[in-house]
Amino acid sequence: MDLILRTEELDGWAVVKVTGDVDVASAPRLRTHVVSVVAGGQPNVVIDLEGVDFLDSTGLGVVIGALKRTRSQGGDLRLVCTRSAVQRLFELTGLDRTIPLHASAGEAIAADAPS
Amino acid sequence: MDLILRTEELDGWAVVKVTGDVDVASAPRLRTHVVSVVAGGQPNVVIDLEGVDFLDSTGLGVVIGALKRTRSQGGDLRLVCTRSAVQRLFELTGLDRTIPLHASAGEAIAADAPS
Amino acid sequence: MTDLVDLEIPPRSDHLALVRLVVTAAAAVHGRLTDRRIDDLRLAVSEACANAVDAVRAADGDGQILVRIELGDSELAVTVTDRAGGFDLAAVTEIPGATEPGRLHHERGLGIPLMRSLVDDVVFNSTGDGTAVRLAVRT
Amino acid sequence: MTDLVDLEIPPRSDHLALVRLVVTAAAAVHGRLTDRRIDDLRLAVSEACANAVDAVRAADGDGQILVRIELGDSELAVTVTDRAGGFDLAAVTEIPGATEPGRLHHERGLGIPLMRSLVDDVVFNSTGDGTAVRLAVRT
Ligand SMILES: Nc1ncnc2c1ncn2[C@@H]1O[C@H](COP(=O)(O)OP(=O)(O)O)[C@@H](O)[C@H]1O
Ligand SMILES: Nc1ncnc2c1ncn2[C@@H]1O[C@H](COP(=O)(O)OP(=O)(O)O)[C@@H](O)[C@H]1O
Repeated sequence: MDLILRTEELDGWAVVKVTGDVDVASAPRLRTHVVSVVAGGQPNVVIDLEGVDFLDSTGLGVVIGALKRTRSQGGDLRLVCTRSAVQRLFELTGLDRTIPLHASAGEAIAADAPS
Repeated sequence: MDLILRTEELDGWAVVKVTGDVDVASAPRLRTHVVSVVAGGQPNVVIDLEGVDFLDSTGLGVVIGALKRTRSQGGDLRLVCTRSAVQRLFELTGLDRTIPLHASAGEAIAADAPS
Repeated sequence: MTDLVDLEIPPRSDHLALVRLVVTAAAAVHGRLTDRRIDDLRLAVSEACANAVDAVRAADGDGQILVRIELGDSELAVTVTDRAGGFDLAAVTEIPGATEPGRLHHERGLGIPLMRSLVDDVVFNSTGDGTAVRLAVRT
Repeated sequence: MTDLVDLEIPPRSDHLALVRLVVTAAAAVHGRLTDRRIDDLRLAVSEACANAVDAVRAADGDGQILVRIELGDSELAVTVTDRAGGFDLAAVTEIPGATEPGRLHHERGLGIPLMRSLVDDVVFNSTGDGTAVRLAVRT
């Protein structure tokens, strides 16, 4: 259940593929990872949560932090998520209206920038 | 983790495919199932344990019982098992020498009858 | 009759995955909730345990955290108990609702509101000794 | 320091799968055993719990069964405790060895010999009150 993080480049975006449970124990690693991607000069980030079966409020906090960080650098954050247990958390908190969930990294990148 | 039992006919043998944990809670269902197959006039039985990740001593007892039952009806019992957690139990108890483990139902059926 | 499953873990966040497994497995034995309700309960319990771990560590305690699962006919309830000295629930600031723009400023403080939206009943019982949170899902 | 994970279950065999999950998950947290050693411990613990469930039910008891997991530096140990009145280990007939032809007559009585071959140390502590079996695997 260890968190596995793998980052790929796609059409000028960094796609961070997350596998495992994102909880209070593991979320700091995701935060550090995204921070270093943005600090490395890449403010356009997709977080791909397809390999995530569980995400808690700490994980949600990391996603909110990543959104603020990418936007403050002139970039954006997009999410890939079709797993119901994780989707549900975004819906319950209404965060899916601020950060839409996409079915694939390609779809996430192709999406219009939010107004 | 419920036990799923599915029986198919292959070259005149009944192949019982087992999925789930075979433990003291579920083994009685496997026993009943095999008993009814043999009682139904089919003494040649393959138990396919490829879908089994856990088998305890009760499960082993059911296998021993099935061997005695099929042989007493002039038939035989063959096992399919390549999963290490389950193989190990047969090795530790030495039962793999009495009831060899095969890699597939086809191989199990093609094997020579024990002397 | 209500079956009980009790679990006690050290106050460390790397044990939360174990608690989640136990909740899921106990719910499977119970067999009366849909997968979605089980996911919801699992998340609520994980949040409550994360708070308990935080509280024990902040209090410099090393007491275990107790997770009690009640497999009842009419509900599945999980109580998370710590001995971290308790807190004043009324004094905890509620974060802005989902539609409010203030939401984005909050990377923390989501736990308790989440628990309330995930399960049917949330009851906090906090004393000077510690806190018990009971999270119940009706069948 | 040795971390402790305690689990208490009702004396029912449909809870054994949960015990196995907890052993596997705790061993993952511990992180010092190979998958194969974990499988072996999981089986030994399941056998001990099955015996405890049998004993509680035979004694017409309804006491819970306690599973204590010690995550030590040099070993992972699991103790299964019941309050079923105990038994005389010396009086339990050992079944024939694997190579003996008598083996096939035994569909039961495999549990305790199995535990001994699966883990490094097996210690029974049985009193008039009940039985504790401690199963340890060295790291
Ligand atoms: N078991 C507890 N013991 C002590 N304080 C707690 C406990 N649970 C929650 N709290 C307090 O309530 C606050 C809000 O909790 P929560 O809504 O889960 O958000 P977060 O944990 O992200 O701060 C915590 O910051 C903490 O001060
Ligand atoms: N916790 C226990 N309490 C009482 N009796 C026990 C306990 N564990 C084992 N025993 C006794 O030891 C016998 C042998 O156990 P075991 O080798 O596991 O085989 P089996 O459970 O198949 O009989 C049991 O039948 C039971 O009489």
